[in-house]
Amino acid sequence: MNSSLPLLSLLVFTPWAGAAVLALLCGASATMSRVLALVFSLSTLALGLVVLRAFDPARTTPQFVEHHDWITALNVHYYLGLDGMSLLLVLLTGIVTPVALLASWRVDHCPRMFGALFLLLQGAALGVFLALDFFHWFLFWELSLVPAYFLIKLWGGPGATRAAYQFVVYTIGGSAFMLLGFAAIFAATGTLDFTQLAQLGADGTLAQKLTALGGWGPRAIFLGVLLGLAVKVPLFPFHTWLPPAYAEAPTGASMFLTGVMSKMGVYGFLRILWPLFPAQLHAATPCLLWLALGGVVLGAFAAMKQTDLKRMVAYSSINHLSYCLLALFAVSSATGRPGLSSEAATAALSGTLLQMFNHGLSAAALFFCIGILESRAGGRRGLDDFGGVRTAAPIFAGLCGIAMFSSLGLPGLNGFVGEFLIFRGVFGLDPSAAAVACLGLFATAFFLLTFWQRVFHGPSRQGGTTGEFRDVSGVELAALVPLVVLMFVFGVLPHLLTGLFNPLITSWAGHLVLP
Amino acid sequence: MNAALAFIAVLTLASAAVAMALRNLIHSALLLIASWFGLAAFYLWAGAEFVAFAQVLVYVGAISMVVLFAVLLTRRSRQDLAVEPASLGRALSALLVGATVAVVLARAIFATPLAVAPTATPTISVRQLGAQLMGPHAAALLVVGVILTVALLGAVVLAATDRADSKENAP
Amino acid sequence: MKMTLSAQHLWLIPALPLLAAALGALTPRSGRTPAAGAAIGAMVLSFLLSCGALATALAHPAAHATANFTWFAVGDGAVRLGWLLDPLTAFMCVMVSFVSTLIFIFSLGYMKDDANFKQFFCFLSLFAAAMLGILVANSLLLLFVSWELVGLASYLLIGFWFHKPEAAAAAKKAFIVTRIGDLGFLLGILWLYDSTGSLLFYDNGAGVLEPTALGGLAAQTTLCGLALSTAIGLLIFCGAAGKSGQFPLHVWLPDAMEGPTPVSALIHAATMVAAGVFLIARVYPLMAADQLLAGVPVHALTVVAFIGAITALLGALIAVAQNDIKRVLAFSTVSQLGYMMLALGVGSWVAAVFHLLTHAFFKALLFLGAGSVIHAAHHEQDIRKLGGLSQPLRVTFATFAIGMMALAGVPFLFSGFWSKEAILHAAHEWEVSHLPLFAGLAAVVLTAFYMTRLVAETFFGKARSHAAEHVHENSAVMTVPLVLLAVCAIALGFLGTPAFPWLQARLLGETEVHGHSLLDGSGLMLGSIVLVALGLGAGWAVYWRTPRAKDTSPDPLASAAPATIAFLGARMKFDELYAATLGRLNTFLAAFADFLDHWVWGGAVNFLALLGEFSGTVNREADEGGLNAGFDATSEKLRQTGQAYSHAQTGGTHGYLRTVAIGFVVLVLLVMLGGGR
Amino acid sequence: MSAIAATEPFLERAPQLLRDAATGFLPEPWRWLVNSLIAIGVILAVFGTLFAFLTLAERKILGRVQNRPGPNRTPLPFIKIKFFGLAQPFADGVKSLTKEDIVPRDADQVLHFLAPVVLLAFSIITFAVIPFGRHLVPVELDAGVLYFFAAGAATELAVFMAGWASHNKYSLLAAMRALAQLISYELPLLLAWVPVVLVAGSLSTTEIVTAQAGWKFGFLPHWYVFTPWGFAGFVIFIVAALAESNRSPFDLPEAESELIAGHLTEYSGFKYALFFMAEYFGMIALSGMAITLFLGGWRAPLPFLEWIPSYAWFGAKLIVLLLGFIWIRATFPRLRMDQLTRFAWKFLVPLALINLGNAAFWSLTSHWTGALQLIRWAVSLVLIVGPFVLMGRKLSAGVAPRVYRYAPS
Amino acid sequence: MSPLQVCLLFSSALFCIGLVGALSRSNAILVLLGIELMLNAANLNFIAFWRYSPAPAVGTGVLFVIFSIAVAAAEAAVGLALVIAIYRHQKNIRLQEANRLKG
Repeated sequence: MNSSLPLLSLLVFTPWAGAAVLALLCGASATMSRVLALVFSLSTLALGLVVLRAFDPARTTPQFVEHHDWITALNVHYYLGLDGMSLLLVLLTGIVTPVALLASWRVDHCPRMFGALFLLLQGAALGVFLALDFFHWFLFWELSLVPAYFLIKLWGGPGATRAAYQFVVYTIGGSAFMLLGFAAIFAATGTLDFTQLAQLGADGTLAQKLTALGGWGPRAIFLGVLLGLAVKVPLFPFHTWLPPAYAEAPTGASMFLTGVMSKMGVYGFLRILWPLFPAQLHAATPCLLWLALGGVVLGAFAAMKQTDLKRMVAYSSINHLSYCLLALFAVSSATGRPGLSSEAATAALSGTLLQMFNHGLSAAALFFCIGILESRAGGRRGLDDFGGVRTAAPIFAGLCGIAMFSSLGLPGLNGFVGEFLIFRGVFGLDPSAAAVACLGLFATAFFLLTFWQRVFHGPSRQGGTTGEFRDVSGVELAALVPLVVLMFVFGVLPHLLTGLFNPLITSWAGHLVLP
Repeated sequence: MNAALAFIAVLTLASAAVAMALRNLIHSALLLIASWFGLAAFYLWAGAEFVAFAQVLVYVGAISMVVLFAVLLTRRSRQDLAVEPASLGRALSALLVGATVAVVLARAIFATPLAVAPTATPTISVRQLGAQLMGPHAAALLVVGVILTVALLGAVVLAATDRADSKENAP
Repeated sequence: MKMTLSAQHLWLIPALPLLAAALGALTPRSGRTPAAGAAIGAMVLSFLLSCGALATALAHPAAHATANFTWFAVGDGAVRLGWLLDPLTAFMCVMVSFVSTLIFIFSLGYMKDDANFKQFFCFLSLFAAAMLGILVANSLLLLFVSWELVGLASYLLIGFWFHKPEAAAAAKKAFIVTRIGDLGFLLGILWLYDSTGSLLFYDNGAGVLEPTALGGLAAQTTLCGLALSTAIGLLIFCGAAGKSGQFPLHVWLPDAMEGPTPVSALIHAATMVAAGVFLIARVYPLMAADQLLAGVPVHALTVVAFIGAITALLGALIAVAQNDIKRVLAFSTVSQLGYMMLALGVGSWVAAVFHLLTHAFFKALLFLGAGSVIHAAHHEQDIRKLGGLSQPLRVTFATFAIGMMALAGVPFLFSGFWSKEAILHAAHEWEVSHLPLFAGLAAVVLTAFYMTRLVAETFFGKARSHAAEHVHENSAVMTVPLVLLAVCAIALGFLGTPAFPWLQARLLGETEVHGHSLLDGSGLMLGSIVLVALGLGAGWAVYWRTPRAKDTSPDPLASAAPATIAFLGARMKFDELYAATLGRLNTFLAAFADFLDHWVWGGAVNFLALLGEFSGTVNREADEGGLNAGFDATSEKLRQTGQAYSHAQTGGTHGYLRTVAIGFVVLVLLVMLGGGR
Repeated sequence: MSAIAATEPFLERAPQLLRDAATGFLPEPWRWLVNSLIAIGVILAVFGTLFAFLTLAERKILGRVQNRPGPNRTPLPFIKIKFFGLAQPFADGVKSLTKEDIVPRDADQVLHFLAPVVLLAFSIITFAVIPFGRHLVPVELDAGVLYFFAAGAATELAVFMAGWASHNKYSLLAAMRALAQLISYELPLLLAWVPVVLVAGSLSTTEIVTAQAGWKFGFLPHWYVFTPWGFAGFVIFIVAALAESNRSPFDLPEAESELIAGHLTEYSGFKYALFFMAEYFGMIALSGMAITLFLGGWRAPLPFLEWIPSYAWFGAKLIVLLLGFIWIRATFPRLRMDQLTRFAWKFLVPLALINLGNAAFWSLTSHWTGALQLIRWAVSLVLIVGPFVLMGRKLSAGVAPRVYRYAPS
Repeated sequence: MSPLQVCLLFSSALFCIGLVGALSRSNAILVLLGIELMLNAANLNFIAFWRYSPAPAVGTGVLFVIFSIAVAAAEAAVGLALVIAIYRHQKNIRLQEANRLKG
């Protein structure tokens, strides 16, 4: 690398340093702590852009590698590295976090701790995206839960405590199985290094070594890791923690949860499960494919039934993330099939990555919009609590509309490209799945338009609210406008993103043969 | 040269000893300052110019002030300053311990073959010192800076009164 | 000056209105003049550019000039888009931009009192830009992108008066219903993409509309024995049916009347509904690829023809029983679109495009005329409450009458006659079945009848409401576009008479025009003239001769056959049917998904949690009762020992200091005596 | 002292030539001794005289400022001509010498005696490192600046001794105040000159003066006062110097209206005169240091004025600064104790620290030229003006401009 | 007796004076001052060894003393602040009475 700075460590630990600063500045005023948190959260974007400048998309191996011995007795290394996928998610984190903090500008209850926890969360998420050794990957993975828990519990709505408990217990429960699985892997192979393990997974030695643990070894371990990741994404039907958690969390936390944390699970699928267990995943895909389809279709239909706007968007998140998994499972199921269309596979995988990024933007924006609605209506966010908002707040309505249409996959906005590629890939690999998933597209359009119609159109439904409904303030604009602009940019110029990971995807698609 | 050293040593030791024996606190403190001056003189004699000035600046300029302040702040009347003599037992035991240490030290010094040829007074320029400080000893310098800051804060916290209603800006 | 525009620069045509839309979106609410000016200026420029494109296309009518480029790379492949210039594109562009320009100008007058005037022009520009994008696309993907944007713009415009719940609902309905068609379209695109690896129409032999790909598609057999090209074609037709309001998906079109009238004009004439017909015309080679195959269950075009025929008849029937001036026109559009689809299905895509062009002008004329009436009559749309408007609204009446005659197919002078004749002629020559022809002929009678009814009720008799009594002719901003459109509605027909089928020839890529005598197939023409006369006569007899006296007096037809008319008036209860089936299914699925979440999965999780809690309780009891006792005793001992040792701590500084000094001495002595070196 | 090139103008070399003429015949160690004694003598004589006339100048100027004549009656000895009261200092001197020396009964006799002596001694030894002219440095020390301030630090002790020894509550209070004030202002004083050392790269006074040689654009001298950080440092230095020398508006230890005469209450006669003298010497020494550090030392302000000998320039600058001190005394009201410490800790110290960073930036960017030079100036200015404005606002928060009810505004 | 030994004796004498003072006096300030003296004695040793070291140009002894002086300043500040705190609590600064921390 041309820079000797440990850029990746800086990326991960600058937010934590910020959190420490905020935690120690007992006397800081509310505004100052907000500004400080914002500045520290922006560091990720700044460093991410620095990394982007030096990043070489043509290389498929991790770049900016920091590899140091850590616990030699356990063969644990401090190993950070970044490839196109990680970079994409780092940039996403860099965009979403400051926006989420801006969205939380009105948090009046101890904004200092709020900012500190948020930065802690951000650093943990970045750690997950950059760590290449299971040991600290898992540390980051679990550490991200702690601040999220407190954010939901302390700043959340009336049912926050229960939602936070459910969220944490459920996720930790899943992670426990994953940890067990990795303990077994470590026992079998003696390494926790993702790249080495992926190597072993690709040539089948991993499965052989695991078989030594017993005939059920590979399968049980695979299921354990799968469970940990599936809960986090979440994969249908492990999603029940998600709607209450997203709905009860404060707006900024919801934005981060859906924008970044849900990507951690998909990232885990792509980084860990798929490379390490290609054969097992392939064997499991018939079932998993249906689960993903269930997420796509039932998630969307369940969203239709919700009257709480936040729960509605939460379900739409399930729907959108299930597309990612659908694409991955379709690719895995087609692995080794003769006459496999590598174009379809690359399209599906590219679509997955794009969808992760784009969903981060649009879902965060939607949550923010609903947060604004909620704050204006004094905490109410029912589908029937509003009406005619567009008359009172045209700018807000316009921005929210763009976010909504982006989520709905309107061409010209970012959501379309990813979904199109996913559908294109899945259709090439498994046409019936794509056909069924179309139902999800329809339902998404249906409930989003219903939301829009009930809330923004029609006469004012809530006595007097519309008259007082303020249009977006400066801070809110500052949070929304960047997101909206990015939606347009990445909708029209997707190669800005695909250019980062094209060679990576190509190399992935090149390994689509079973050992 | 050795005469100068002897002069300095006698002066320093005498003022220190008297300072430790006097009953008047203020006099003790002032005599100690004199002995610090003596030390500075010794440093000058040894060629460590910078250290000598630093010694004066820090001990005479700062520490003595703090000491005098402390003395003034911790008395209730003028008579308080004349501290009661040390109890005989403690004084004796102190002298005993001191003498033992002195004997042991002297014994050690004489027992050690320190065959050093008398050389000319060495010099070390401030520039050299600075290079050393910012070069190999930069870390130590930073640590000392931190220590000083922490000590400053700590001293303020310790000495500050707890009174919350102290109004700074009385009209 | 020779104006030409090559394919490379074709993108300018949609880009200009798009720019105007962007500008409009960014100007503040008070910027009415700049927004409208930008929109109209961009549209005029687009029109001029389209004329240039037409000139280029006519110079080489057989060529498909393309300009392809890579949008973005995926893996080692790429998603490619492109622009296409051929006579079809060029004619459509000229038509769309011209009609749009006139509608924009009309809107200046129609919308001048609206608070969201600026927004209206912004949306209009977006609408036109998206439509032009459909026209110039050389890629099914780009077409789809523009297609969806048309959907968005129509959504925004239909719901423009969003404070009215009906408008909001209509907008949503339009979007959802077309979206259903679009899903089929999307699947068709995906299938096509997957099987050919490209979405470009023409790409130097590698495009999907070129023989290599078509041969491959037609040769493969897929579900139910269909040829692959048939399956893909039918899926694409789903999209077209949704946008063009074909039979099962036509329900949104009449509701779209909730938007401002210029929007209706734009949707029904130039932009949205034309897109479907254009799409089928564009992918016609694909649709027709299975024509030569034998032994397949069905040909794609056959489906299109029957759907078109059903729609034509259905629309005409329903239009008879409508009382809202705009609804009548809306159902007439449904019917006319059916005609076009029919034409496509029976193999004469040229006739379809001809009818599309002529229909665009006279339907725009009719809608704008209706708009003029509505605007003059203080937003009264019910024809039963109008009447007697021919005197105060002379210009409107005259132009509206021209439009009506063009739509009804009054012979020789009006463009509608010639294009409809071409369609009927093609249907007559279709070998598969003559049912579409009969449906078309029936629709001819009905069209003439309900249009006569419309004109008679609106313009003749007495004014039947307070609103209709005080009307004044509208300003020139609104009447001049009417006059221009009326001229076109007459003149355009002469481009495609059987005697001189210039337009048809150019569309087919021929430079020579082979006319034939009007007497060829004159029997059919004669028959249709008679049918038109029949319809006009019936209308005259029922509505014109004895004008309606009061707005509440019963309709003559309704009194004759009340059940039928009521059924037709309720649009054959399609909405109710859908609500009872699909809507209910939808609701059920939503409830089912929610139930699963709430009770099945959530219940399972809660059960596990309870289990965990119970075992925790058991564990605690065991710990406290049994295990802790021994530990407590040990800790107590430890504490006592610690207390004993703590007495060494005197708290006196001197003591500590002394200990240190003594320790020091001991250490030094140890070193010295122990011979430490 | 370095060898002097014969090419230099005569006036520049004159002091050395004179001294060499007087002592040239002595053998080496003696010669050094005598030379040193001569230097001491000259310094005492020159600054003693300066002190004398400075007191007069102060009284006259204060008088004029307060619209009264000031001393104007003292005739010159023997000829009885009243010449602006020019002989007043001598009269004062004679008076203080002949006055009875009163020592309070309860006083700490030794300390009471030692205090003025120590004060004066330390005031005088600070002169040792100030370069009065191109070749006029009494002692060239490697760590000259440090020496200066080390010696200056000891004066605080003397003030304390005086206050303590007098056995008088006013004196003791004054001593406490003096200590607090001196400790508070020692810090900004030191921090103010650290940037200079940083940029010049030396603690030696002569080298600092050397580093300020040259002119920009041919007329703007390279004095540190003409840089943003230098100007700020200079101002901080002068303010702190005012406080260090107990001068108005920081003259709390001898605030007449509150503490009689502070630590001088129990002093009279010659000891009082010694105190007085030491204070003025301290002021002169600090001014001399300020000149050396910030005002280019003995350097001429403009190139074509270089023919005027260096010591004359030094003297001129010194007098200007001293008159400035007097002017300040005549102008500003006295601060309150809490304001005094607050000003030091909450304003001067942070500002001086920021200024240190500013100087670091300055020396790091010394290679910037052209347009970058402008940026360097701009950044440096912002770095010091910004904190100044912000902290100043904080300091004066809640203090509205005073409105005089009966005065026309 | 070499000059270095003289210096060392000087330093140990100073150290012992400090020690005796610190041990015998009950006034906390004086105890502190005694400790300062001991510290100074150590400094003195450093300088003495540096003075007679074969390579004085490295200046390790001097540097050490500089650091030591800095630490001494910190120690004095904190120590005296402690003394004042003690005074505030028990109204005198006799060390033998400040023994509340005893076990």
